Amino acid sequence: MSQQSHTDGRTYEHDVIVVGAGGAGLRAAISAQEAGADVAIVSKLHPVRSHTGAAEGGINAAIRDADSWEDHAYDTMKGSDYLGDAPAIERLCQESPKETIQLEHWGMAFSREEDGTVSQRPFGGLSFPRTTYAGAETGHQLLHTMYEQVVKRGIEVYDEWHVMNLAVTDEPEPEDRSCHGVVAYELQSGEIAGFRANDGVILTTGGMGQVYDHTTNAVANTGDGVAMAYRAGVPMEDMEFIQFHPTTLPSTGVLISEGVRGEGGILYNEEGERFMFEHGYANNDGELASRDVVSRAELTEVNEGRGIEDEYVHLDMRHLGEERILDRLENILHLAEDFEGVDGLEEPMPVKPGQHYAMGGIETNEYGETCIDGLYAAGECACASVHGANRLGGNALPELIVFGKLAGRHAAGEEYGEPEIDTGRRGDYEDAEFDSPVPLGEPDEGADATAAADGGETITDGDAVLERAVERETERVEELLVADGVNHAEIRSAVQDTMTENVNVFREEEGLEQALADLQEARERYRDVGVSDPSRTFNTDLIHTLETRNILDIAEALTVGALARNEFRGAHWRKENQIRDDENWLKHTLISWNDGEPELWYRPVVLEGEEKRYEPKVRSY
Amino acid sequence: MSQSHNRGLIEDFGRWREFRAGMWAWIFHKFTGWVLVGYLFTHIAVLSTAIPASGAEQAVLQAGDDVYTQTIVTLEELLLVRILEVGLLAVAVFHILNGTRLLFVDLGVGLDSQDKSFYASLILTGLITVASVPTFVGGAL
Amino acid sequence: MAERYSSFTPGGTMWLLQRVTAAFLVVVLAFHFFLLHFVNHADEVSFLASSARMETLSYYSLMVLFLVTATFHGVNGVYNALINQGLTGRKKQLIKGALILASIVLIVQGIRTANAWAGGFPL
Amino acid sequence: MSTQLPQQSDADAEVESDAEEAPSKGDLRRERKRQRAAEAEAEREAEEGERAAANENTREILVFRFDPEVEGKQEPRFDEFHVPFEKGMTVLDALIYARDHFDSSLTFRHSCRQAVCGSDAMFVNGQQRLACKTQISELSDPVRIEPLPHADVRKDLVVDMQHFYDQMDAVEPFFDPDELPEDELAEQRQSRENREKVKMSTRCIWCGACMSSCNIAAGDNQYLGPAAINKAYRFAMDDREGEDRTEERLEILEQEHGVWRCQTQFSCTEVCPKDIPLTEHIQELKREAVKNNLKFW
Ligand SMILES: Cc1cc2nc3c(=O)[nH]c(=O)nc-3n(C[C@H](O)[C@H](O)[C@H](O)COP(=O)(O)OP(=O)(O)OC[C@H]3O[C@@H](n4cnc5c(N)ncnc54)[C@H](O)[C@@H]3O)c2cc1C
Ligand code: HEM
Ligand code: SF4
Ligand code: F3S
Ligand code: FES
Repeated sequence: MSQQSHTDGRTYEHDVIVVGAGGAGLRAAISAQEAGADVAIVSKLHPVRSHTGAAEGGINAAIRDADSWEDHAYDTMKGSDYLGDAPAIERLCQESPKETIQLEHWGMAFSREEDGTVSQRPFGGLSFPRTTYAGAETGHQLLHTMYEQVVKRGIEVYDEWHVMNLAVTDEPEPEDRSCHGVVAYELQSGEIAGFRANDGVILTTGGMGQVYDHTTNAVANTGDGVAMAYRAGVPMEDMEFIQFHPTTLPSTGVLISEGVRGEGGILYNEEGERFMFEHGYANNDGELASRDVVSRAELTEVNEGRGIEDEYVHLDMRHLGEERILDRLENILHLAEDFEGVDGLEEPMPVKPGQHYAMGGIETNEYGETCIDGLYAAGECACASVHGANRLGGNALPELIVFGKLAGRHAAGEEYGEPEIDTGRRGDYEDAEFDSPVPLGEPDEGADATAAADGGETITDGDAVLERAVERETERVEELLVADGVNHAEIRSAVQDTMTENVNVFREEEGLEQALADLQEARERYRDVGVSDPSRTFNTDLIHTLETRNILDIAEALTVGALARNEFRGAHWRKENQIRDDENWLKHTLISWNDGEPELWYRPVVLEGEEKRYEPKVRSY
Repeated sequence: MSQSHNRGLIEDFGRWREFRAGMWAWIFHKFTGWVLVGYLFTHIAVLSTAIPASGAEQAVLQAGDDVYTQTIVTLEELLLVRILEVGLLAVAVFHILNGTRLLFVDLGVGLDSQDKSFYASLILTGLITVASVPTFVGGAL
Repeated sequence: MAERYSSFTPGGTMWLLQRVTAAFLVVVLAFHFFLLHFVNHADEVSFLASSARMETLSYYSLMVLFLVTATFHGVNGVYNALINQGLTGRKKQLIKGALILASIVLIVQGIRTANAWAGGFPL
Repeated sequence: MSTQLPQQSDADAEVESDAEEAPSKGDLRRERKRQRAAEAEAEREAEEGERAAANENTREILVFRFDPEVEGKQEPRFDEFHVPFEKGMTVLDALIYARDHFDSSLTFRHSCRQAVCGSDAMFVNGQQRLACKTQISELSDPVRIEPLPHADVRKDLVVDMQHFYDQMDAVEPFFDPDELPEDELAEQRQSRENREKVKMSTRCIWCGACMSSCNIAAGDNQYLGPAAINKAYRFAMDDREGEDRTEERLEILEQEHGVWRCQTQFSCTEVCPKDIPLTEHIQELKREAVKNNLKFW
C-alpha cells in the first residue's frame, strides 16, 4: 500500500464544520443549517453512539406559569457556588424553555401528564420541579430525536472520522488567530483529510471522563476537543471542577440514579453502619445530602478502613419491598444485574463515587465563541461557565441545546450583540503567581509549538494552514505507525491511576504535586509511544494513542488548577483550606498552552446579570 | 483498504446449531410447505390416470382393472409408499398445526408463548403421526 | 433509500390471501385426509368410488376450490420463499412466469381429472 | 450481504499496482513492523500460556480475528486469550483486558459500557448480544466471540453497519406532524396511553442485533428489517402525526421488501437488548396495512 493513497486525501469543504455529534453537535448543525449555512458534522462515533444517550434524569426548563427563568437562574447560580457567569446562566435559563418545547415539537417522547402536557419532576437544588424528562432515558430520547432531524434535513455526517487537530493560523497572540478547518482520520480507510470550514468550526466533543479510571462517561469521552483547542491557544477554564457521583457501580462506573436514595435507599459500610448518620456526615439529610457530600463521606469510610473490599460501600434498597422497587426502580435492577451481576432484590448493591461531569472546559462567551476567530465550542467540552464549581442535575442537557443552537447560528453568520463575557486575554484578567514543583508541559520544549516557534514563517492563509495541518498529522500518524514503543494503554492507565489516587474527591497539596510528577513521567513515556497494529483499517490502537495525548494535556491542566485553587468551593475540596474563600477565589482559573507549557491566569467571575447582581451567599440546602 | 470479509452462505447456515424455537419453526414450516407443493403436483399427476381410465369399459372399471385403479393399488401395495404416506401425514399435520400457530401470531395472539406453541405443534404432530401408523401401514397390503 | 411504492401494491393482498387460503385449507385438508385415509382407506381407492363422490356438485366444487386454493397457497408460498432469499430482477420475473404457468397446468389438469370422474361437469 | 461497493475492487487494484512499482519507504517500514508484530504475537502466546497455568481463575475467550491488510490475519481465524476473572466482569471487559494486555491490535467498537450506545453487538456463544451487557459468568467456557453474522466483517469484530443505517433511513425516520401549536412555548398534547404505546419502540439503540439474527434479512438485502420497521412503527403509531402521514408511512412499509417479508421468526425479539417486542410491532403493522388496503375496495 503506497503512502500516497493516504496522504493526498481529498479536502472536504463546507461553511460550518461541527466536530462531534452528541446533543450539542446535532443542535449546532441544525441551527447552522437553518441559518443558511452548508454544514457538515464530523464525528468519531456515529451520532447515535454519542454519550448524550446515557443521560437519565432530565432537562431543566421553566416552562410552567408558576415557574420563571429568573428562579432557574438563581438556583443555577447558587448551585454553581457563585462561580458561574451570570450572562451565560441567564441565557441558559431564558432559552431553555423554548428549546425544550422545540424538542417536543420534533417529536421527542417526553413523559406525559394526564392532560397530555409534558411531565416535570423535582431534582436536587431546584426550587421548582422543572426537570422535564422522558422516563429514565431522557438523553437517549433527546439524542435520537435530534439525529432524526439531522436526517430529515439531509445534513452531511462524516461518521467514524476522528478529528485530530484544528487548522489555526499562527499569529503570536491566540486572540489574533483564526480557525479554518480541521484535520480528520477516517477509521475505516485510514484516510487523513482536511475539512475546510469557510465560516466556522464548532467543537462539541463532550466530556473527558477518561482522565479517571472510574467514570460514568464513555470510553470515547477523552476530551479531544478541549485538548485540541488548548493546543491551538484557547484557554481551558475551571478545569479543576469535576463532579463525582456518589453511586456508581464499582466494576464499570455505570450510574445508579439518585432515585434509589430518593426512594429511601440506605448506604452501609462494612460494619453495617448507616454511616451518613452514625458518623455524622449529614445529620439532617443523611443519604440525600448533595452529591459532593455523599461522595466525600463514602470515600472517608473507605479510607478509614470501613469500606467493603477496601473499595466500596453498600447501597441497600431491599427494605423498600419488591413491589415498590419494580414499580419505580426497575431499571436499576437491570443495571445492577447486567453490569455488576448483583440482584438488587436479594442483596445490597456495591457503589462508589465516580467521575461524572466536567464543569470546566474550552473557554467561551455566552454565544459559544472562543477567543480564536471562527472557532466555537458548546456542550460539555465548553465552559461558557454556567455550572461554575458545581453542576445541578438536569442542567447539562439544556446547556447542549441552548449553546449548541447559539454557536451554530453564530458560526453561520448570524449577528449577536457584544458579548458580556470576555474571552482570551482581553478585558479584566490577572496573571497567576504559580510555581510548579515539577516541570510541566512537553518534555522536549517546543515540539508542539506553532510554526513560528519552529522557525518557519507565520502562515495566515486559510488553505495553507489547513494543508500544513494535514501534512503534520499525516507525518505524526506515519511516525506512530512505524515507531516501536510503549503501548498507549500503559500510559493511559498510569494517568488514570494517579488522577484517581491524587486528584479525586479529596485533594491535598502533596497528592496534587505527586500527580504532576507522575504526569510528567507519563509524558516522558509518551514520547516513546508506538502503535503496534500496522493496519490502516479501523486502527483503534492508533486512535487510542492519539486520545491518550489529549488525556495527558487535560489531566495536567486539571491538576494545575486544583493545586492553585487553595479553597473549598463546590466540587473542589482542599485539605489545606476547607472553606469557600470568596475574597481570594471568586475568579475563574484559566490555563493556556504557551509554547508547550501550561500557563495559569485568572479572570473575575461575572456576577452582574441583566437586571441584578447575584450576591454570593452561603450554599446550604 | 476497504476490503471486507464476506462470510458467505455456508458459514451463515453453519449456525443452525444456534437456532432457537422460532427459527426452527420457520425452517420446518418452509420444508413441509415445499414437500406439500411437491406432493400436490405428483398427486395430481397420479390422479390424472383417471382421464384415460374414464374411457374404459364399465366392466373393466367394475373389476378395477383400469389404469387409474391399477396405478393406485400398485402404489399402495408398496410398503415404501405406505411409509412415505405416514411421512406425508406428519409433514401435513405439522404444517397445519404450525400454520395455525402462525395464523394466531398474525392476529397478534399468543406472541409471548410462540416458542411453547411451536413445541406443542411438534409434540402433537408426533402423537398424531404415531397414532395413524396402524391405519396407514396396516390395512390390506 | 429503498424505492418508494407508487400505486396499489399487491404485497398486502397476497399476504392476506395466503392467510385466508391457509385458514380454508385447515378445514378442507383435514376433511380430505380424514375421508380418504380413515373413512375410505387408501388401498380401497377405485375409479368408481372416486367417480361416485365426484358426481355430486357440492363435492366436485369443494374439490376444485380445494385445488385452486392449495395451488395458490403452495405456489405463492414458494414464490415468497424465493423472494425472501433475495430473488430480484429478470430472474424473478422469469420464475414468477414459470410458477404461474405451472399453476395453470396443474389446475387445468386437476379439473380435467375431476371431469373424467364426474363424466363432465356435474350438473 | 454484499453491501460492498463495486468500485472498491478497482481502487484496490490501483493501490496494489502502485505498490508493486516502487515499494515505498513506508512499505518497507511497515513490512518490518509486520514481522515484529508476528514475533510479538508468538511471544505473547507463550506468556499467556504461562499466565493461564499460573492463574486458576481465568476465563478463556476465543475471538474471531480478521484484517484484510495484515499478513497472517487475512485468513479468518480464532485467537485464544485467557483473562483473569473478576466478579461483575462483562464480555466487553474481557475483550478490553485482552486488548490492553495481550494484543493491542484487537479491534472492536465500544463506547458507553452501559447498553445505550449500541456499538458492541456481537455474536457471543451463538447469540447476538451486547458485549457490555453480558456477564461473562453466565456463559460457558470457552466464550466464543464473533462479529455479527450476516454483515461484512471489516476487521476483527467490526462489521460494516452502513447497510443497517441505510435501511433505517429508508423509512423516513423523523417526526412529521401536520401542524404545530402556534405558540412556540406550547407543547403538542399526547395522551399517556399513546406515549405508552410507542414507548418500547423508542428504546432502540441501533445496535443491529435484530437485523443480524433475522434469516430473512440475511437472504434479502432489500428487506427493511426489524429495526427499521420498528422505527416506522414509532411514528406511524404516534397520534401527534396526521392521518395522511400515517398512511404514507404504511405505504413505505408495504413495499414488496417491507413488512410482508417478515416470517415471524421471532429471533429479532429474542436478541433485542432493549426488550423491544419487534415481532409484535411488525405484525401489528401488517394488520394495519391490510386494513388500510381494504379501504380501497
Ligand atoms: C450517565 C450520565 C447521566 C447523565 N444524566 C444527565 C441528566 O439527567 N441531565 C443532564 O442535564 N445531564 C446529564 N448528564 C450530562 C450530559 O448527558 C452530558 O454532559 C452531555 O450529554 C454531553 O453532551 P455533548 O453533546 O457535549 O457530548 P457527547 O454526547 O459526549 O458527544 C460528543 C461527540 O463528540 C464526538 N467526538 C469526540 N471526540 C471527537 C474527535 N476527536 N473527533 C470527532 N468527533 C469527536 C463524539 O463522537 C460524540 O459524537 C449525564 C451524563 C452521564 C454520563
Ligand atoms: C392445511 C392447512 C395449511 C395451513 C394452515 C397453512 C399455513 C401456511 C401459512 C400461514 C403459511 C405462510 C407462512 C409465512 O409466510 O410465514 C404457509 C406457507 C406455505 N404453505 Fe401452507 N398451509 C396449509 C396447507 C398447505 C398445503 C396443502 C400446501 C401445499 C400445497 C402448503 C404449502 C405451503 C408452502 C409451499 C408455503 C411456503 C413455505 C415457505 O415459506 O417456504 N400449505 N402455509
Ligand atoms: S430493535 Fe433492538 S436489536 Fe434491533 S437495533 Fe434496536 S435495540 Fe438493537
Ligand atoms: S427475525 Fe425476522 S422474520 Fe420477522 S420476526 Fe423478526 S423480522
Ligand atoms: S458499549 Fe455502548 S452498548 Fe455496549
